[in-house]
Amino acid sequence: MPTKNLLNYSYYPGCSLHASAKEYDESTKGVFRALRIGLKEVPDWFCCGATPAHNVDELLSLSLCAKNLSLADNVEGDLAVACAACFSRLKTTQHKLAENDIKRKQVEIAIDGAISLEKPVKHLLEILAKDYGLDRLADAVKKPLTGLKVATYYGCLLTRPPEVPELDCVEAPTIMENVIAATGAEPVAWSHRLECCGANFTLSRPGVVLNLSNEILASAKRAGADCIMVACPLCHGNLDIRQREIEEANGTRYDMPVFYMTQLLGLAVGVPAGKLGLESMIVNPLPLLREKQLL
Amino acid sequence: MNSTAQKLETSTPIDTSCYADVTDAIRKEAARILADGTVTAVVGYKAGRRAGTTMPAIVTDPAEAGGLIFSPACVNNLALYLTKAKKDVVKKGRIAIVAKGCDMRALAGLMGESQIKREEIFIIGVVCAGVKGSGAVNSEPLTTGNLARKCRECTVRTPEGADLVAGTMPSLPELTPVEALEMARLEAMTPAERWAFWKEQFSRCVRCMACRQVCPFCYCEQCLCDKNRPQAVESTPRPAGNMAWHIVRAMHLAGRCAGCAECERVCPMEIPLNLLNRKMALEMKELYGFEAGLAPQEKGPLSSYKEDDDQSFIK
Amino acid sequence: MHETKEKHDFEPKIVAFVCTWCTYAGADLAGTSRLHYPSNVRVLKFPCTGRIDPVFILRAFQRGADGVLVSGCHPGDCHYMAGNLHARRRFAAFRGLLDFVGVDLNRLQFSWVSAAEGGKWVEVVTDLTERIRAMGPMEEFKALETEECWSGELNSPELQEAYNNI
Amino acid sequence: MSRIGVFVCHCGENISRTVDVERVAAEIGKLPGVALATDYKYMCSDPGQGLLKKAIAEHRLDGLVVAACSPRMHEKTFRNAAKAAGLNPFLCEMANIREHCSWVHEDREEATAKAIDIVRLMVERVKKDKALQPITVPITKRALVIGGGIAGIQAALDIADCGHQVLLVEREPSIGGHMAQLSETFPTLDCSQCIMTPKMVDVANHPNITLHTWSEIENVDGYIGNFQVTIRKKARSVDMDKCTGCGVCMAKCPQKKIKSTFDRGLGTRPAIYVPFPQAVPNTPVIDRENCTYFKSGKCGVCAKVCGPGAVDYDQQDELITEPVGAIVVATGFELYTINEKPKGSPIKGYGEFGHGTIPDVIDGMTFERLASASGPTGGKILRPSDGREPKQVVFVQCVGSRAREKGISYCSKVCCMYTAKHTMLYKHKVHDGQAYVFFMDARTPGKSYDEFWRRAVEEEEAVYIRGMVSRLYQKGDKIVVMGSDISVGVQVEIEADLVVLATAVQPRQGADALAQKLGISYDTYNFYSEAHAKLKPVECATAGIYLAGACQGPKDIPDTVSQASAAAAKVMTLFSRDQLEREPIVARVNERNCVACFYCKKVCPYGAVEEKEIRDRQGNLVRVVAYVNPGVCGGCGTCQATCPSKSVELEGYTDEQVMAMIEAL
Amino acid sequence: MKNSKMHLSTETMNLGFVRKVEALSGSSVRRCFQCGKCSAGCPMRTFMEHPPNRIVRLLQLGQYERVLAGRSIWYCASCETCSTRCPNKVDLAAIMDALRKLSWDADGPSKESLVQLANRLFIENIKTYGRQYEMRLAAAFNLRSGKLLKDFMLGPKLLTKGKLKMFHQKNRNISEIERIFSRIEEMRKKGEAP
Repeated sequence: MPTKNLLNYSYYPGCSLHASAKEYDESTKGVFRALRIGLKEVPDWFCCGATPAHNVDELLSLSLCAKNLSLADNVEGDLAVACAACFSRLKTTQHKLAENDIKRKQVEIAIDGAISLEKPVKHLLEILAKDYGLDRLADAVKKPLTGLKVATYYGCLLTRPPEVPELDCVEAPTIMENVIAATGAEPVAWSHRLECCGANFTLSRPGVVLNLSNEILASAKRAGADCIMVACPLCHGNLDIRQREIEEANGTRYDMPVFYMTQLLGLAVGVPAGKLGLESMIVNPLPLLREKQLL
Repeated sequence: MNSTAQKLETSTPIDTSCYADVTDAIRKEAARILADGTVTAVVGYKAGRRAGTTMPAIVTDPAEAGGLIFSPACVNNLALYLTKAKKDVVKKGRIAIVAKGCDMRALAGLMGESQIKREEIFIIGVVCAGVKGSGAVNSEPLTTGNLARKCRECTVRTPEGADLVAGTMPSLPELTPVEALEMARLEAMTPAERWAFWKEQFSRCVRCMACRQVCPFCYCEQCLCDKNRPQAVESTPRPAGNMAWHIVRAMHLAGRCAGCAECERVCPMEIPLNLLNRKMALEMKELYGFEAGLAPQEKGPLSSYKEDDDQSFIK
Repeated sequence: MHETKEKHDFEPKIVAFVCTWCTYAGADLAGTSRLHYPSNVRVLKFPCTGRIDPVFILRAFQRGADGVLVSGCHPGDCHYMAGNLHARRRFAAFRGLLDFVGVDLNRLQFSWVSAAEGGKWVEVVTDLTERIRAMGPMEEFKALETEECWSGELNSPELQEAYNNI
Repeated sequence: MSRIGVFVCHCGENISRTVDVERVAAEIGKLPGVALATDYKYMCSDPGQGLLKKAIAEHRLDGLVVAACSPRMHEKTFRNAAKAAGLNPFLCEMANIREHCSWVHEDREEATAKAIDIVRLMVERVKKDKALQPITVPITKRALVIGGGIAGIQAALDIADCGHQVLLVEREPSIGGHMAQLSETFPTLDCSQCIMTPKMVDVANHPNITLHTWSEIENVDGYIGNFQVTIRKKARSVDMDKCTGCGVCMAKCPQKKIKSTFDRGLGTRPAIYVPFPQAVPNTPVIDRENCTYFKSGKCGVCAKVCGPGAVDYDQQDELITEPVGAIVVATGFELYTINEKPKGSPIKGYGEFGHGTIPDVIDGMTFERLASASGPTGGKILRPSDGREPKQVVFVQCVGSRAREKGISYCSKVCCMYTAKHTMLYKHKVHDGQAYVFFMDARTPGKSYDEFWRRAVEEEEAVYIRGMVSRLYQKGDKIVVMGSDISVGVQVEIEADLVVLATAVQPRQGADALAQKLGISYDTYNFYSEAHAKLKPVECATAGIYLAGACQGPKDIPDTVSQASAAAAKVMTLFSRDQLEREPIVARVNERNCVACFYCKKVCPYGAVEEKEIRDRQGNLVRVVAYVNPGVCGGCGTCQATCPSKSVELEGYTDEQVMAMIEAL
Repeated sequence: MKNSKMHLSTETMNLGFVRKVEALSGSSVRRCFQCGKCSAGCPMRTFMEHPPNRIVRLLQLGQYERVLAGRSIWYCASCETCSTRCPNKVDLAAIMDALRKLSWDADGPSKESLVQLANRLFIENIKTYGRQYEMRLAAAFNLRSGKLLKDFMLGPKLLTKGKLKMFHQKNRNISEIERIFSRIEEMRKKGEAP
């Protein structure tokens, strides 16, 4: 294939992907390589400020994101973002600064430079479903995930507020289902795919997380899902890392592997299992994958 | 203005040998249709009193048809004789008219405005390699140097829709589109510069009204600009009234003017009036895909509308 | 609560040509809703934007208007079915002409304001007034009014010679 | 020199609070041609008008300017006063210093200066005013009623009972509208069909009513007293004269599984059908989209079984043109759906309620069909999904209404009452069931309305929860309702068997298109606009067209019926005269100057311009000029703006009048 | 205070505070007509003493002490369910941000020190390292909150999974970050930024 057909993106992994979500980073790179999509990490990016920053200091949050956006300008291609929280912050920053001249001026002073809002910021889902295309994605599948029932979990930030991410319908999105269906897996219909997992309370108020995430796990189980698929390291942290705690606190047992979207995609498009960081998952997915003959 | 622009170009002679054939054909046809009663009069050109000039002629006797000519000096748009100069023409019957391509456009426009009926006229179309511009010496042959400005960008050298077309077109040398260049120069200016340009031009206007007199479309019995109850446009030649007069005139001709540029030719103060008309024609074409005078049309661009017309300028 | 009024060096004269069914009614609604806008505008009522002759706009500028607003019904809402649609073409052409003779089109605003859009009327009038205020007075036509004779040189050699020959 | 009288009104304090009216009068008094300038507290009051009349006589005034409110408000009042005092009414003008000045400006100095300007312009205009004589036009005493719901039926019956001919046009195969779909009506709980069907039969039997069902308005020309209406009679595929209404065709039609729109998709009907058994006329229509014969050319069963041979597959749409003098628009409403938003619509869907994908989440009208004795379940409340009787029913009010973010900010007016009614109907039918209602406010202003709602709460034990619902989702065979009770301040979760949404009342799709054909105005939601919110609530701004029912805004049945009768009364008032006086604001041609380019004819929206031949005494054609038929001219003035020589002038808005104002700027 | 009588007068209704909230959040407070849909869908409602709709109601009445006194605003998860579903487009999530900022700036009477502490540490971490290092963040939190043994069992597990980095490099852009912080501080000192 001529190289001009190849897609190329600049890449903002976000803090978690270099730490607790390193398997997300690893599998993302694997999938993109397999699909021949270029991914070049923005050098020296820093934290977007996540929820804590905008929670108490909007200007700081906007400034950090604006600075990252201007760093991203040095790398060719639309900006690919893996973490739903980073994606939400970067998009919100673009939206707010485009709309509000006062805030724009303040941020300009804070980062001591011009603000650039032109570069499209895209979540991996958008890249795979829209830029790359579902048909091409289906064609690229080497090992269909037939028989795997997946509960697709959007969490709260991927589609909200409606005017910002412009990713999909805010209340009835289908993009995750479409992507996973392209691999031959079966997305289940379930009720809690847009509920909040407790996200940033994981440190300060883990009790909250145990409560909210429990409902999500229960709903997925009720719907007959084999596993949950997420596109956000915070959701993953709460659903996977804290799953045992949740089970203990609620006296129940889920044993529900929680995959990053790219881990499942990686399996389907032929990324070697060893390069998907499956061993990093707290809830061991291997029994499930063996049972479904996906390994 | 015209002369300086023309000096830019080295003069190359233009082949006008066909004009003899054209003259011949006009004379024969005029004699025939007058003799057999097809028409009661022929409006054409005859030689002027000074050598190398021509003047409009109305011929009613087949014997006089031999006096009709066609030459690079036949600048007038004779369509005028079918509207307000009509009183010079015999009242009854069908009338024949000698028309260059550019004159044909005016005829088509007048038909669309119910001023003439196609069946009431007989059109002797003539092919035209161009006519002389203002400032040309009478004795000179037609060259790329003294060619009229409008002829440099002519697209209707062979008229269409005439009852008869006389002559065959010779090949022409490359011509500089002087007026188009001037348009581009003006469009590139800032509004303030354009204002200064037109202010200077219109300040020269003496309100002789020759532009109105010669225009085939200015056939109103009572011109809006001559009215005094109310007086919409000041009638004395002061800068304010001049500006208003030329704006109103261009507006009234928008979508109608066929581009014969007679107004510019007769202007004693050499105001480039056709630029205004040309601008309006361009607007009509860009906005509504309309070109005046290609064929008689029931409605013009400013007497019709479409639901989805451009309204990007409306808040 | 009254806001303190800002004083400006220049208060433009704005003339609005409006249709009676939509924009005039919309301006009435702004009144009944007690909305506020700058007092610079003078409203001239017409049955329809179709009645508004470009000559009026020209004359308004000549009579000292610094900005002109022409406003009527949205397409499809015309009380006379299509008057506004004819007006739309007429004014599109007229804008082109004014631009070509060098009038700054920022001084000439067209808008659709329906009988229900009191708020939009306020917005349109306020925006236009503020814009014109920032632009300053419309000097072009006023300057023409005061000029009496042609601006050509009076002491040209040709004239001098003609004078000497008298 | 003119002798103009100027009267500056205080309008109580409405004007004088911000405008120094005395100064306005004093300044205007200095203008040449002003014979009198004075101010008064209330010009529109009887003494105010008396002042004006007296001044006309005393000062021999030949022009008047009343500086007061908008001419849209009181121009008629003062022109009538002038007329009464012997002055031609068209020499009286209003200067709007209230809506356009005192109400919109705060600075007294600025407002006063502007008021002086406004009055000055008007004084200059009046100087150029000419006395005009009204135009009389004949009236066709025949009315058109558009829409055969309760509003249209009531208006048609009232007009017809008065002895005038009525054309009633209905888009559906039967008249009846939404009211025919309702089960029982609030606040009396009488059966809707029982009170509706007799009226429908009256319409069918009335000698003065011509009924056109399965028909739509194609085009409307003309003006008050003289409309020409083109009606498209859609091909029914059944000959109405031959059909006896025996119903055999419907019984034999092999295609029976088409969802019934009348039953909100709960029941089915054949391809040849009447919407409901009591339909008027009782003549079926073939749904060509679903008919096997029209789809494949095979079948033809209905034609074979029809005794009188009424089935006619070759029938074509038919256009008929009818003259009428007045039009009543009664096109009604439709309910908002929570589905995804239609393209180009400002309305957003309710994704949080499942976008209409949860089968047991229904709207109020669907509940009416469930509760109706003639409905698809025979009046039993059964869930659409599995036909089980729901024991926990949750009603949610204000779905779409009062939600500017969803595109509708108004209150739909009827939902509070019908939801209360639904809880009662439900309780009457399912004794062991429980109804819950999520609501924001109970809006029950109406005779016996609040009592009705209280009965639902106190006697029928409906649980009303003040608070809205955030989300609905299916959980097994239940629907989880996530709501809140703001009185207690807690979240409420109910696992319901059935959820009924009180969705917003909206104008009909295509209401704007019809308005454009009629030349009437409509608001941002496409509800038709009345000429005056308080004083002309049934008239359109376009003369001769009147409004009835929910096409103007959400309304319940009593309000609709009242308005329909009011519209009928307006029509009868119009028809009580043989001729109608029209304002002489029409275009006239100056034949001397007309050069017959006919640009006026090309642009006239009314086709009012004709070509007129001028002949000499011998009958020889001298010239042709334009002529404007004053009866047809609508008075827009587009001709004048287009005429190159200004040979056509719009009376009342002549160039002289306009220029006088511009010169005075 | 929670149940004490509310004396309403122009003096007791602090509308200046409300305007500040409106300016910071870019959302109207007046628009809310108390339908309660925000509270109905709020995942954190059970942890708050005031439901979200009451926060807006109290703001409408200018009762800022009552709003800031509770822990409600600190228990908002910023999931934006309320803003997304509000029929009146009241951006409650943004209003919550604004309230937290105002409370934070005033070193306010918050009853929720743990969330504040986590936020503070998080931001400090950015200032120091440019990026988040969860191990360090968690350790610091446990140290400062006195919950030394919190998540004691999780740590080693995560370490073996390679999820917690013990060592890390400083971001090369770190000086730039520090400058962003100091510029913002400077603007605030001059009163040019909120």
